[in-house]
Amino acid sequence: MTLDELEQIANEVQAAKEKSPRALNVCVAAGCLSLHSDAIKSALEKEVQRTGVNCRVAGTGCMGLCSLGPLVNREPDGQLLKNVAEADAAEIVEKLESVPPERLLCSREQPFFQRQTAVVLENSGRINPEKIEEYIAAEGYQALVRALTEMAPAQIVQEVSKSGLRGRGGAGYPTGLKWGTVAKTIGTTKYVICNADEGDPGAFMDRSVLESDPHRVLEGMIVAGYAVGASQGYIYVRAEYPLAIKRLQAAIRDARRLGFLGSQICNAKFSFDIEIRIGGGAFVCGEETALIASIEGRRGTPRPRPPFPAQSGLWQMPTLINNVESFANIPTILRRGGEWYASLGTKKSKGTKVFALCGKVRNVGLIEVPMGTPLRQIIFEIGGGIPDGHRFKAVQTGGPSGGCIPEQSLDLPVDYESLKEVGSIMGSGGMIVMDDSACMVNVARYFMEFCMSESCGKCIPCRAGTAQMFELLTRMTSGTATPQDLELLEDLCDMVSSTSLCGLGQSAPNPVLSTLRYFREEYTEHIVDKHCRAGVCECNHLAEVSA
Amino acid sequence: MNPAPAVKTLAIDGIDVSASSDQTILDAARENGISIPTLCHLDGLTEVGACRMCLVELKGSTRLQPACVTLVEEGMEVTTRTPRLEKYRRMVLELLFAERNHVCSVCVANNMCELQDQAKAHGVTHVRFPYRSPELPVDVSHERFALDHNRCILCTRCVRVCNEIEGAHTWDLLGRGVNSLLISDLHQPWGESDTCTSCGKCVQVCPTGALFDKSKVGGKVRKNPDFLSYLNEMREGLR
Amino acid sequence: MSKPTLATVWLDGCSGCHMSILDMDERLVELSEQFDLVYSPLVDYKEFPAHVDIALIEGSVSSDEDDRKIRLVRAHTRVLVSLGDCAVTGNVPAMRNPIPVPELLDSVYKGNGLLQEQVPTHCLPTLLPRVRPVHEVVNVDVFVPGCPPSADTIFTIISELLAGRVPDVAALSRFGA
Amino acid sequence: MPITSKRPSLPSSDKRWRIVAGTMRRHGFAREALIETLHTVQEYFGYLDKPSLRFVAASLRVPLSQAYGVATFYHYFTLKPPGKHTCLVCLGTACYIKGAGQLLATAEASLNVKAGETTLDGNVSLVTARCIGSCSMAPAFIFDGETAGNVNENALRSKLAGWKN
Repeated sequence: MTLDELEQIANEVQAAKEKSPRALNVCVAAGCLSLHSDAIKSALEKEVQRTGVNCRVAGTGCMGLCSLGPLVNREPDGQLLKNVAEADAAEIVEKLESVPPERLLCSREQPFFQRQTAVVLENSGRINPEKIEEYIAAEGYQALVRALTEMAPAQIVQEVSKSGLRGRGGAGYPTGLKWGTVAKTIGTTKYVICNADEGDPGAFMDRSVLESDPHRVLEGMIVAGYAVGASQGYIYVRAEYPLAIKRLQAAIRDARRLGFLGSQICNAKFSFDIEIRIGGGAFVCGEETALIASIEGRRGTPRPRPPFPAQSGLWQMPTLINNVESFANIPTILRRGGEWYASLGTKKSKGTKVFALCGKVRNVGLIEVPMGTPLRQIIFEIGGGIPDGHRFKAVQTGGPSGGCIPEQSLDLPVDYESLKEVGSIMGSGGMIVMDDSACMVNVARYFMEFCMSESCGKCIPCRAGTAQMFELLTRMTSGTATPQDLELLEDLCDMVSSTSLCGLGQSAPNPVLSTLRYFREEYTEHIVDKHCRAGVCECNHLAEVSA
Repeated sequence: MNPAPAVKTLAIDGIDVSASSDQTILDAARENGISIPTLCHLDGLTEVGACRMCLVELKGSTRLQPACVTLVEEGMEVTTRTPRLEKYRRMVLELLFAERNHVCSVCVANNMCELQDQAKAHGVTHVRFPYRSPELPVDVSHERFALDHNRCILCTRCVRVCNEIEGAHTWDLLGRGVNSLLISDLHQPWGESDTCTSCGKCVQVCPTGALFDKSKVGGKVRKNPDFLSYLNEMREGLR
Repeated sequence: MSKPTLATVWLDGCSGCHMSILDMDERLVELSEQFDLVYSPLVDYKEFPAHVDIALIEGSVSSDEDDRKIRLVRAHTRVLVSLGDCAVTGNVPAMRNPIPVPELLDSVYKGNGLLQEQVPTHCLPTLLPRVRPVHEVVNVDVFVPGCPPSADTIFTIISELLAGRVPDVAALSRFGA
Repeated sequence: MPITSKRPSLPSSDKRWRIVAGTMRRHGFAREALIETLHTVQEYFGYLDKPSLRFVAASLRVPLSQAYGVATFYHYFTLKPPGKHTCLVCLGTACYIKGAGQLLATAEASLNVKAGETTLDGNVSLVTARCIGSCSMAPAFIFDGETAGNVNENALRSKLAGWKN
């Protein structure tokens, strides 16, 4: 494959579009699909066939504003239709040339769309994820061909370093540095692993990227393989994401067909292939050494680091592990240059970040904003604020390893450092908004239950410590806790975070610590007054009985 | 051939010691008569770094490191006993006592138990955490040995010795987290195991009364995990 | 000045710790000159006094009666000592904890070929759902593990406490010892 | 012990075993194919039972206890046959704060089972998931493989009632 051949494919796609400029693109990513958008797609297809109008009907990936789904994007005018039902098909097709019905019209002029900057999501909802040609028409695989034909591996690493990209899995380790280490480490075989075991509850960014634009991830991985000298790649996907797996399988097949995977890719002395490994539902496998154990067919228990996977990873070979979003950034970084990417974001956190905005917020969906965007803007402008007359209480980022951020910290620019400062973490990008109907002790208990049942059980602090913390939190929500229990809980938070073997245990106390930091009075109320102000916990019932 | 390991000098608890670069902090400390507490570690088995008893402080690092898997480095300054480390070690022990039913007074390993010894050594006179009191089975189906899950601390010494030394891999763990359980083969009674060779190594390495020899109950017989070092020396001598 | 007062309390335990107290033999005589024994299963006082300096507690908290008693004792005691594994850990009495109380009573009082199979309901303290060590119910000042703690240990503990010092228990005893 | 290269024969003439063997062959009967193979067994048989674990372990030369350990480590695998229908409740954070806990209680009460169990008549299995990534549609359920978003008490009750024999 050469750049000319890529251009030819792109031109063909373009020509076909020009011949039939009208199109209805139905979102068939998980969100809309759960509202049966596939049936809407077939209804539209039938209607087009029946009326004989010249209009393409296609399935695309996520368009972002999931709470107004199912969404349909109309070409060529780019009108967005919301809350589409099967029954709307006739009217939509009938009014293809005119203004769509008012009730279906979803303005793109609202802050939800205006405040976003798409890099990772640039193709999401715009191309058919099952057609490699459409990805190519959107400048896809250009970066790979350029890299293989015009750049030395070291140059690629340099470009990635220049971009300032940091690991999007949550820890924020500089991606260029990681690539450089693996590139320099000597090994007979090297591996590239894409961590698509998106385990944080309340996070669906990676799922959406895989479902909406799978080739972007493959391209990023192949480039990485070339840059670090690896010949085999693995994508470790959750079994809970069947659609993402299906789309990845199709994408890998198509990439092989066009010669982006296989031997002597683009006539370069570089061979690379990618296999999918399906996870088994273990959150701890998001930890890189546990993930490696799982790919090796074993129980997904982490091992002490060092040695880091960059030195000794899969089958003791140098291994590069990045998450989906990190790889998805690579094609654009190479196409537009590391400097361009570094111009987005803040001093220490460059580029953009995809967030899954959900919970008690008006606009639920997938968003991408430059690093440094204030939380307030994300929640109240893009998210449209809190619905049903409730008041904002906290926003949870970073999943079970993160924390709850209160109102007073909302003007915080979102980046790795400032989130850490307020006791949370960037995490993979889940952002769950909570209103005054949420009890923070109950939320802490929820996350502790999660960590307890996801603990692999290898090290004692995490295995037994999370179980004890869960018990203490249960005493609080059920109204049987004493002030000493709070002391014990704080002692355990310190001990478990300082002594656990891997990130799961080390960060398991975070939801407790952050809620204690900002909502301590709620803990006291549960313990002393046996009162839950949100009215969620059992302790209220207990107080009534004894009153 | 690997290149010969280099010699490193470091300080452990203020004492200057030298060690070869392939040695862990634990090796170096023990060679120099500095004791670091351990539970999951056993000379002759691969390290898992799981019990966290051997965590030490390294100058210049905020994160504590397990001495059993951390290799020595030139100029390292290691501290093995600080109030913070001692506090954490006591808590590890408390967590273990609260996790399952360690009723020392009626345990076959009473006074011959590493967990009990550690509790005494670290001044654990009581457990502040609520006892979980799980209901756990006792497997006495093997003709010579028995497994009491109530006393198991999931250190996996038995799993490792069975796999790495005996080569039978009869033992492994079922489930995960606090619900993990030691199992033989397909979670079947030990006596019905297809793979157990009845060698008894697992019993010898078990630090508590979880695995024991039925004929020696109440007989005040100490276990002998040191046979492993002997086996290894023999093996290396043959090489 | 009057002598310090000492009490010993027997909750759910086998009385082995009290036997160990008696095991001090002649030292007990010598020691008893330094305190007044104001409450104990070994003596015949019915009421727990208003002010006790040192109370040694044997046994775990297993019934509503134990619970009531230990709270009373705590309220009137300056230094409360958990004596022995039952008080400190729950020990043997706590081995019933995985079993729900109704099941437990049924297995004891029914199906054993008894002439009159019935779970007693009168005059007996009600079992708590879970047996708990003393410090889970009230604050404990000194913990003395051991099953039972040896006479030597008890002698040292009492002597130290009478001398106004906090004994180094870890050096003396251990769980199960 | 002599190392035998002979692999065990298929447990029965059931064609699904050939598919299972196919997965193992594709991975060269390597030990690391264990999880992939267990996925295939579960996909075609619905669950993992001891004979299938024994067969897979012997074919891949994985110790029995290791195979069992792996099968029980990952929540996705089940060792019990599933019911005719499956009701999966997502307990992700977004679903939880929108009342998934309550809905789970409703499902437990109306099916008279606990999460992770199957009704006595084998009709419905009630399972939970950590997060199915449908947070935008919280609370989300998966009924027999089909994702349902914005589920409320009534929708849940009528769905479960529709499954009654």
